[in-house]
Amino acid sequence: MNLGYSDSQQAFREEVRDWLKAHVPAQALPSFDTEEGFEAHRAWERTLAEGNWGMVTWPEAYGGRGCDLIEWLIFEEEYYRAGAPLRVNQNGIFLLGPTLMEYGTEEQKARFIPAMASGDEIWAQAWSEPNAGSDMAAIRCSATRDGDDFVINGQKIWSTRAVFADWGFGLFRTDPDSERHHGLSKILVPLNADGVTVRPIRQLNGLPGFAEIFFDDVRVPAFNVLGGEGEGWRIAMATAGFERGLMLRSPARFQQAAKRLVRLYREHTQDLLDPSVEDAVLRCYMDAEAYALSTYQTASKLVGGGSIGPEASCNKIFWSELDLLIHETAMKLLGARGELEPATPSELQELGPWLDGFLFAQSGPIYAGTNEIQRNIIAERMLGMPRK
Amino acid sequence: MNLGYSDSQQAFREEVRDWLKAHVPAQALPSFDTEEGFEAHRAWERTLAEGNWGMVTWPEAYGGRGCDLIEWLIFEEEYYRAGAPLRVNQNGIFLLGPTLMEYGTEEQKARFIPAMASGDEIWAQAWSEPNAGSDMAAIRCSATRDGDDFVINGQKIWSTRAVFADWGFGLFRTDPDSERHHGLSKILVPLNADGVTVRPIRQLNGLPGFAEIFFDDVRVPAFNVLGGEGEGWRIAMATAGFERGLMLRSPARFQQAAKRLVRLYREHTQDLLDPSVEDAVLRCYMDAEAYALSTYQTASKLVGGGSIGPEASCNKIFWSELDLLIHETAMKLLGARGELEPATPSELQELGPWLDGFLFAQSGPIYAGTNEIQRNIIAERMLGMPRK
Amino acid sequence: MGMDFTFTEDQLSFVDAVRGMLSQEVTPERIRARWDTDTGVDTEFMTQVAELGVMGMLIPETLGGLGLGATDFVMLAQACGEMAVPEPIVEQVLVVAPLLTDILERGLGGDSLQAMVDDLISGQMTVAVSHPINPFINFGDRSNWVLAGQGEEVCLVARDAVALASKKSVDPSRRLFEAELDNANATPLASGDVGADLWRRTLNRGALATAAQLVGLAEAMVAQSVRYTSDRAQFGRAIGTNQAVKHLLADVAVQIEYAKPVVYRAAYTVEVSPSRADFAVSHAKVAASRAALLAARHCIQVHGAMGYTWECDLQIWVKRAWALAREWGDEGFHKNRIHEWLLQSNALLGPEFTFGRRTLTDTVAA
Amino acid sequence: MGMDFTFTEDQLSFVDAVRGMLSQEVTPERIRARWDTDTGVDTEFMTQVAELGVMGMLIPETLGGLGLGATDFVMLAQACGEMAVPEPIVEQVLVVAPLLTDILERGLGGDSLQAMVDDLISGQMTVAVSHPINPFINFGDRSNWVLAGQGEEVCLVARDAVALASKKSVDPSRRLFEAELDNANATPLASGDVGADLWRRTLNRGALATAAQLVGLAEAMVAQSVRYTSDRAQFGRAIGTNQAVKHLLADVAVQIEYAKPVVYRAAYTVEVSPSRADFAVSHAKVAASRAALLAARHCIQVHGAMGYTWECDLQIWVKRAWALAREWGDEGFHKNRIHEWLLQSNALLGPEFTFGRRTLTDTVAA
Repeated sequence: MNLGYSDSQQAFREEVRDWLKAHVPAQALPSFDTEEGFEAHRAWERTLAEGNWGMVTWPEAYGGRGCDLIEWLIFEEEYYRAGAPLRVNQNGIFLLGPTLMEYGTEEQKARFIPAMASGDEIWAQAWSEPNAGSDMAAIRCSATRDGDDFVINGQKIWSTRAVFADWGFGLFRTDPDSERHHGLSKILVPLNADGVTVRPIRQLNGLPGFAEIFFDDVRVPAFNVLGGEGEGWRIAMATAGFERGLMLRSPARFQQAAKRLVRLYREHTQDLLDPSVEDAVLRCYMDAEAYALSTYQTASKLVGGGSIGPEASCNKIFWSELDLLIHETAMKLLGARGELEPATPSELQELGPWLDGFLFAQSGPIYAGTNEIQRNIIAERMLGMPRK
Repeated sequence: MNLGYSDSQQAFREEVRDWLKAHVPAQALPSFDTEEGFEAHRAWERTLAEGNWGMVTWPEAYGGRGCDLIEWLIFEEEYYRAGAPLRVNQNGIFLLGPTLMEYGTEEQKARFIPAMASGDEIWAQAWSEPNAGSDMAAIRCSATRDGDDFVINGQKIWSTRAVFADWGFGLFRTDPDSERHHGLSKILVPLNADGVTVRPIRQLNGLPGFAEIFFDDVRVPAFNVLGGEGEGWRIAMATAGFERGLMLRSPARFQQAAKRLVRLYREHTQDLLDPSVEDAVLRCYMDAEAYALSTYQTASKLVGGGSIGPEASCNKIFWSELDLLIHETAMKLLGARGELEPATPSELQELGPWLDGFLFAQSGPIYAGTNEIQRNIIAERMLGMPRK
Repeated sequence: MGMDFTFTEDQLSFVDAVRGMLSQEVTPERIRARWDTDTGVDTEFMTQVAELGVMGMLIPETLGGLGLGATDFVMLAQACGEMAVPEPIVEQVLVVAPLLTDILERGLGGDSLQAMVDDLISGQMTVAVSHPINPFINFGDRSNWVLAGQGEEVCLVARDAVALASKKSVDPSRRLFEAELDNANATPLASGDVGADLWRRTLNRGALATAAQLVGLAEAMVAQSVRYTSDRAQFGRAIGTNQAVKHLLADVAVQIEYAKPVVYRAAYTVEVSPSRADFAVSHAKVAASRAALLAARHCIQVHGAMGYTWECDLQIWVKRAWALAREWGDEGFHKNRIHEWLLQSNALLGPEFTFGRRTLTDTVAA
Repeated sequence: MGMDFTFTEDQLSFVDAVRGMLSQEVTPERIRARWDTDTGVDTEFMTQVAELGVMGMLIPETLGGLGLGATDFVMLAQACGEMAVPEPIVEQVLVVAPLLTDILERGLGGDSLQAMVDDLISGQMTVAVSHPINPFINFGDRSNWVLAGQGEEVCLVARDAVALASKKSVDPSRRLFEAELDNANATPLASGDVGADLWRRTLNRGALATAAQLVGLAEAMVAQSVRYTSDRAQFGRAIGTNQAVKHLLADVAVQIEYAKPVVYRAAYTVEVSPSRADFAVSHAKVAASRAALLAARHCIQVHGAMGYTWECDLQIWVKRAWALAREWGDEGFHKNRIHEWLLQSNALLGPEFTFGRRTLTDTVAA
């Protein structure tokens, strides 16, 4: 056990910090759930790619730096510390990219990875369907073989980024006689293809953070099937584990929010506060750090060649409840002014991005498998309790 | 709506207060889960009965005062305010007594009620069985008709007071071919009868607060069947409602504990307290009062001839969680000295009865239907959610 | 007359009648329609409500009202929360009207105030109250007059003498304005102890107004969630059959059930002894906020992704709850009032003081 | 060497070996048997543990020990919690031995202390520590010497000069004594900054000792509850099939999972930079207490009435958790240390300070 950074890790941190200091936009970008904001974030992805900072864990051949997970954590710490923009291409670089590298053919990699890395093609995910929310295996969207093509029909929902993105990926039923998790394939679909209709879904904040996608005889080449026909479920499961969670939910994000919460608390200690606030502030700071410690522990295990056990399923519940508590506590600190949507720079200065974060935090215990489902998984797979 | 007491209600309160002031033992009695304490509590029941304060809601003919529920609440407020002893005969006077008055024959009433009221016969309950905890209908203990008698065989468990009590009552299967809640009868059994073996069960505090009762060809006259053969379930359900809960869990009990908690808090505000403590103290005081308000509301409805809806099922969860919070908070206030079992008067003076109350509070969310079962009932019967 | 914690038949049937009207007139569709209007207010609807006699309920008969009390109105306030009524009916009836009445009864205001009372009874929102505890005035642009002031100062100000800056609330049904007063043009009505007392009573009525609505909001959220989870299937059966889903909603039901009598006790106390209402009102605000905020969270949760969308009507109730929990004193303010009271060495604690707080001669000993 | 948050193979296999021995030797039956003895201690068992080399693990080789650190021992402390070992092994190894070492290394004690070290290594509990934060000494009657003192004073006192009053703990495995010192017979060892530093390090080691055991206790309670609810049937099926039961235990599992790395970080900090360990240790104590107290509550709950009985072995773990959560600083003490630190205007907050807290030159700006 060595809980200190090596000289080269330190040097890496300083390199990241210096680069971000020079490149992070001084003004916060507009939300990427607006057209303007989406393009601004795409431009930021290009800037990152130009510095080879787009995805530091990727091999150098794809514009990465071949970093290990510890370096990834350091990168993220600096990224959040610098207040750099959210990653509009997270579906691509965190979710699809690693899958492509593992299961894609050389031709597929050559076709998709460079454009993904450069931000030229931004990806939406298309997992859920109207009747397959937490029950992913209930997929009904079909992709029927027709010569060298597949013809897609059906509907996806809750597709993040789909409103403005260029491409989407998801699971489709390529074997019409199959049931549940058999007969599914992972297919990549251009969202400007004939027969694709994207209907935005507005979130609680009024912006279209996700969409429904309707497929009406959408024709894609068989080239777009990833990892082989009928292999969709296996591929999805293989890449649904810890690393995906880690990429999407860096501890640094929560630690940075907890730090802002402590500062907000310091500014308000003279107010008539709800007496539960002090306790919540302490808890948030501690839990954010606990999440980081746990992540470093797991990352160390993986870097050392180990693998992750079923205890990783605790992760989702912990960060999503932490994120809620951080934002609920901030809202308590803001008191009666907390209901205000900051519209001017001075309001944003006074109120911070807390309301928006509070709204977003509501979705944490829901997406990627509700926390109720997660508790079942922990009880059954980690603790070994009886299913039925 | 009139949230004030009438002159006669006031006068009643003062009468109760005066009598209690003159009669409540200066020294706390030993626990009624010891032999010595049991007899001391029996003596207290006799004292109450002599003043006609044993059960003020009972008719005067049975030594009561014919009080309505509002007066009952006033009585209880004064009772807890005076720090009077716990009711060792609560199974009798709160649970069995009202059932006897409603379903008993005149002969049964004459036989059992006076001895119950005087404290000469203290009652144990015998509901649960080893494989029928929260699932009351799974009863297997049998009572087989044999001439003018029933012959009882089987086992009961979690029988409160059974270690020292004189009589027990419970449900027994009188129809051997019946299932679930059919074919059950409510039968009264003397615990000194041949074939009865009482095996004490010690609680967390080491004292035998309940017992197993083994019945081995125990013969009781058919006279001891209450409300008719096969009517057991119906009778049990009819008397399992609000009034029973009210009798057993007077709001005054929690209000008095919350008051002591506030005082304990005042004594410790200079300490390095867990910051959640202040919030918990406020919550305890408010919730105890909310429980009282809700009870007065329901009592008013009943006194006015109304009936209670399914919302009464919220009651159990609310008081049991409140009782836990009160005692957990007190234990936090006591800090490192809280683990001490007070053994001397000066330790009791310093630490109060909090540890014992904390241990007892652990059972609140479990007995009389676990809080998990209660939440199912609320969801299904009060909110109307689907069962399966 | 002895203790009686029930509503009268008259009270119950009046609520039923108004509630029926509200459920017809204030649908989610019409609430959303208001969002797209400049004013956010449906004036025809306000007239309808006025015609039922609601607006002047708490105004004394001598001033043209019905002369009823807060206990007559509290369930109606709850119903306004249940229907998520955007117009500030509850505030007009329970806050503005009694403040005007207080001023008139103390001889501090003249004919112009009586005219405002008349307008209010007819459903016009001529007067707004800008209490020091609230940073914003909801629908402040609708009024010709503002009752405002700092500290112990209570003034009447014409709208023209107030600079109103529009602010966007998370709840699109609300139209917030930050007011900057031109003190030179304000007519002082009261100050010192009198002013402080006016503001204190007003704060308690405001907090009661939000508490009652919060209970109604919570009830409506649970009802919608029960419907949604009974219909929506996942893994081959209604999601409402899951124990986890049931227990999330049962927990809210328990909080609501025990917030209601607390709110009713607060209404009674505001009506009968307004000068001793601080504890009862703060308790009500805390209990109702807790229930409504838990409802918001758990009901979003059981709606799954749907609960996170603009399209789902649940957001109407959820956002109102978030806003009202902070208005007229947030949890911090109200918990601190209770804390202050509980820490007094002569506070009358214990079961015998649930009502009235001074019921026996020897109470202080205890 | 770069960041590495894993234990070595050596550390893991040593823990496995000792853990195996403990699970053989410290069964619930044998723990209950100790309750009926005068001393509460199984001296043969202590000798066995000593023979494995456990007792002197943290004592420098120059003083006759193995010269290992807190990270080498922390999982063993956790295992002692898991097995609910009644003897104060963890405290002897992690608190008493390092304090003796601190004193000897500073040249504050002489041959008599070296003799105490030798006894400790052999499994004799010759020395007890009476730290100002603890009102009681567990097994205080076993020792010939007590390291005690108030404020910044650290003294060595012979048992004869200490009046020990026996106190009854809720946990029958514990044998508490309240100590009254005869100051005339106390040998002062340190005072001022040196004494304060000795007590502070000792407090941190004590809190770490309880935190590690609390995690083990919590794990054991969950494991017992999983077994019980998988076997026990109600309504025709195992009660562990109920979502509500599953979720009660899953919630505990999450807290345990995120307490563990916090406790290991605290062990590392105590080993590597004991003078900067306050935050890490207090965090560990709070996180471990939270997990263990939640475990106690939820595990009693899923055991139903059985969980409330003397007969059920669960009580052994539950009561230990209640006791250890308060020893060496309760939640109030440790949360207040964290609060004090967070409120400093120059506290180094943020993700880059998770480890070491001073990793870059320009950190204070942030």
